[in-house]
Amino acid sequence: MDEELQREFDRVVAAEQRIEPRDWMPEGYRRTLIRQIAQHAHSEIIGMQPEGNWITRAPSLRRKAILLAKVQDEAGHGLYLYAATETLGADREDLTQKLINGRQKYSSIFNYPTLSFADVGVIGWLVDGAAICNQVPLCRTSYGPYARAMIRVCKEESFHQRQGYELLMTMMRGTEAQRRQVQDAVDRWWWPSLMMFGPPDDASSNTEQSMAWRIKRHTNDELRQKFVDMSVPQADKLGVTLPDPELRWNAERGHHDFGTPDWDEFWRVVKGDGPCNAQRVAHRRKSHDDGAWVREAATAHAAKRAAKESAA
Amino acid sequence: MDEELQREFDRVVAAEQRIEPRDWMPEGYRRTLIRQIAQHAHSEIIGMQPEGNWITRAPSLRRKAILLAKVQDEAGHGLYLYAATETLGADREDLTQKLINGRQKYSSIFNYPTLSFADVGVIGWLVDGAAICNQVPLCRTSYGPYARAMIRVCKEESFHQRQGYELLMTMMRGTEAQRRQVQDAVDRWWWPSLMMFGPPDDASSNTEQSMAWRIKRHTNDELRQKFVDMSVPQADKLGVTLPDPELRWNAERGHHDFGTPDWDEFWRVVKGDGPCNAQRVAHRRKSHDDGAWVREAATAHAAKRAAKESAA
Amino acid sequence: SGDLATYCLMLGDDALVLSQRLSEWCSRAPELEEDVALANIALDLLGQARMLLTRAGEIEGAGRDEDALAYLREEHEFRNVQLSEVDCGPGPGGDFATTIARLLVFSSWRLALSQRLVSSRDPVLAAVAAKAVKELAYQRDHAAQWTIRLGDGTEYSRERMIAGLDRVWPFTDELFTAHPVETRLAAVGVAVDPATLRSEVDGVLDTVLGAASLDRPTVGSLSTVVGRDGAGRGGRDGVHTEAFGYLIAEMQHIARSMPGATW
Amino acid sequence: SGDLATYCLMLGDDALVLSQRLSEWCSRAPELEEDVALANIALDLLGQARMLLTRAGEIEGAGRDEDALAYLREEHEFRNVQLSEVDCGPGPGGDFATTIARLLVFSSWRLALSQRLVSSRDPVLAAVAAKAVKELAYQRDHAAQWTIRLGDGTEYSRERMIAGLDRVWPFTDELFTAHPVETRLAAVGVAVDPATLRSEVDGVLDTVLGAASLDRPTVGSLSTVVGRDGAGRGGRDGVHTEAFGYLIAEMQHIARSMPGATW
Repeated sequence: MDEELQREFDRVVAAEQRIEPRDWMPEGYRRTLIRQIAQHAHSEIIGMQPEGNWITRAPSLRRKAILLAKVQDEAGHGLYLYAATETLGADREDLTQKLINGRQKYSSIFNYPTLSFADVGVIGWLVDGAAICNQVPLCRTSYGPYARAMIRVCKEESFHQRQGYELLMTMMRGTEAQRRQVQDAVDRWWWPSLMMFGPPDDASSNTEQSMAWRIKRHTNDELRQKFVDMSVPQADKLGVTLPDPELRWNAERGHHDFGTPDWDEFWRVVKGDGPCNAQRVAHRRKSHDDGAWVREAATAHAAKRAAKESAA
Repeated sequence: MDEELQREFDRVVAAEQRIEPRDWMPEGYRRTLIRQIAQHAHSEIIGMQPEGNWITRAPSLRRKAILLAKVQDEAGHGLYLYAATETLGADREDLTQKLINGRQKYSSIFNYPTLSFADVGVIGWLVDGAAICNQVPLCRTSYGPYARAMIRVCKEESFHQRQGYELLMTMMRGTEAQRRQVQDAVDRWWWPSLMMFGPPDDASSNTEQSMAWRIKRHTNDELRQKFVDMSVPQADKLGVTLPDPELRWNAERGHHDFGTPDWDEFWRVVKGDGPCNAQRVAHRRKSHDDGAWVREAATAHAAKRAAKESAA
Repeated sequence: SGDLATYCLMLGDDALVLSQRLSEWCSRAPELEEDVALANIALDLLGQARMLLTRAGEIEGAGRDEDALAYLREEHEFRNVQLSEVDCGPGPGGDFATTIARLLVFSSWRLALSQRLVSSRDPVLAAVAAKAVKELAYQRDHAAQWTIRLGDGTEYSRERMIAGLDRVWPFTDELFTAHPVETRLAAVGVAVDPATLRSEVDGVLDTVLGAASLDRPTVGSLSTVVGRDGAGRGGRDGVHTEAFGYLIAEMQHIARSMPGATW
Repeated sequence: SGDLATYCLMLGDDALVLSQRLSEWCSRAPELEEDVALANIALDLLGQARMLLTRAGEIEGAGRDEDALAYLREEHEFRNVQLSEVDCGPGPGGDFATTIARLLVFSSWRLALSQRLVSSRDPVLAAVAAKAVKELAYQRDHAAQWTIRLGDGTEYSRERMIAGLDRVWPFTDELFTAHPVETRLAAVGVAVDPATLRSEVDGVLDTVLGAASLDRPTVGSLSTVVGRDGAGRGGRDGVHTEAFGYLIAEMQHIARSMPGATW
């Protein structure tokens, strides 16, 4: 029986069709997907903090509205990604506990601080840009609810990316102080953005199985190359310098050569010693804990109401 | 026996000599003094808030230092006034509870908000000025520890008053916006300052007994007149208008005539509905409650240390 | 037309300042759904503020746009009611229940006001109001539902809800006190005299409180700060609470630190 | 002399920013005696800051006085170590124990530094340091006494003290990392290479923690933000924590909103 189900599962996946919640799936697939989607959901939620940091200080009302809407979108993305994990039998409260206890990760990029309003633009341009590179292939991933969530997420992310780039364009046309802020933000975010694609392929585990399951569709290094090739002309147009002396066009390969990220730093930050890891998790934990009584009240009220209705 | 003690007490007081903590005193005298000194101590402590509100925003480092030192002095005044109540058998924690439960009052002037940095200057000039009018006579009050505390307090208060007036002078020589701030602050604080002397004599209770005990030495209206006469030329020199159309020199009386404060407002604020009553008491309560574990720890540690020393 | 510009500032500042307060919740709400909802409400209010401030600047004719008005006015030039500026959480001045209590009162009042402003003789005010009515109906409904959930939830949530209502109640009188500008503009059919909204708003609040089994708070309104004419002055005259200066400092800092910048 | 001005800014900003943080406690301390003590420490640090900023401005020779430097620099131009700027309470980032933990580390380090700076070849730095030594000895003693009381007080205070130390510990490495400016000035006898202070300061901290029966925290130091040259950058390079922008906004707001004013 199980073998037959497995064969059917393999066939659907290989045929680029979708697995749906009620379909049989291997336990490893389910577990891996839950972890992957949860990590993505956590990233959206933690990602609200570095950008949310600038909402109350946004220097124009238009930018304030754009930023507020963007951070709201991130909460929305988190919501439907958690909903996708629930179709796999996961529980949102359980996943939240894993996040605030440090047992599940989120994208390590959010462990860096946002130090000026230019960071809002650079996060849109580079961080959302890298996220899109990572996520576009997932719109064709084998698990239906995940694929559909990614379609919506990607659409909104590219909107955010354009807004971020447009902010930087505006700032570059502004004062000298603004241009300095943009360049400084690019200097700080460029390498962490490259790290968003994960360690080099030869140091990356699990890639093969995930590829077979169609829940990962390109290797880390392929995506990283794509991102660099995409970003270089955008940086030129913006008038900023990317902080990599080894960066140059390689006509032979038809790609840009570029330097090696500091993987020691990457691992330090992943393991918890980044500039903001403790702050991000503490913030999330405090919000969750502070809200406990509100959630309890809502549950209690719903129960009362249900009891009244069944009595009536 | 008691009659003899009473006679000796009366003699000392009438002779303008000092009652000291170990001397016999009537229970009413003790109770009244505790209430009066505690109210004064509470006023110093609550008074830290409206001015403390501007320390982190003081617009020059010199003014920040002056303001910080002044607010520190107020904490110091509070400390030695509470100490004076302790010589009468009161307990600081008990008095603090009475303050944060609203069972003891503080000077109602601190129930108004400080709305610009000019308020810091006007509080120095008018509020400290009124306080000094009230307090200078108390340097000769019949209870020794109180009189000695008042001597120190008055000395520091007149220093504060000069600093406040000097800030206003500087601001009046500054920009148009600064002059506007000073005038606006004067408009808001003038009438509440007049109310600091308490209700009109014909509506004031307890005055007679307090006068006899030499713990009050002039009537409310006498002090109020003195304050007005003192402030008018200072306002002229400053270049501000006092917000009282009835204010004018009366050559016959040798004093300024002035309008009647809005006593309805006075009573509303005393009774709790001033702009900041709830805020001031909540702030004090929160600080006291938040610090409870620290005070407990200090007590526990002192006990441990004492136990160790007696064991050694 | 000086009055009309001032009136637009009043209503615009109410929305701007409450939007700013609500956006402090961002990433701090009790659940993700509420993060989305509060951001949504903050966005709607910000949208109203932008239209009204832009309009105020146009009428004034001194070249001030929405940003000049939001970022370069001093504290005493803001005309919002104090209710909109009070710290109701997530800062130390409140919590989620206080935030809901403020939103309930504010949105009930502003909805009633906007419904009447739809027939203002000023076409821009009428148009802004027409758009706002839908948004405010959602806000009021959202606040009402939470008031009921918290009031009739756990014992603790009920306590918090009562404390939250007590905290904001002293600021309600100001909502219904007509400023001379409002009186003059109401007389010519442009503005609404807020005093005329009181019984309608009280009715709405009583209904919600009733559904939540809560009593109407008994705390009195605040005594106002008195100006040189001896009259009480509030937010509509530029007299604010001590907390407001900190809000403005945070909101304006980047804009003020980078003069000449374009965003 | 560019280096000397920068060095004065570094030490001046450390003092200015910690003074600002400590003054947030004003009227919020656990007891009145502590209100007096914290204000006193804040005042001493502010005094040090004023002398150092004034000196930095004089060396720079561009007409900036202490106020221009405190109120009109942007965030990234401040050169203080991040330890001085972190919210250790009374804000949500900490509590009294965290404040004491930070003060213990900061004053132990700055006292050791000042004791060495007394023999600086720059006479102004030497004079400022000589005055500061007495003040810092008091600060260190005050922090040490509270560390012992809280560490060896109640079970709860012990927990808080441990959490407070854990919170500030990641920021300690920066204190002992020489910036190129410090290295160059140390080579000519003007500044102190902070790396050479480590064992002395560690010894002091171990003694205090020992007396409080507390272990030295095991949390690692923070990874720094990397600049365009690939080197880690911290407060000494103008790279701060997210909390710092809010501190600066509050501190500078009035000064920035009233250009041309004199105080």
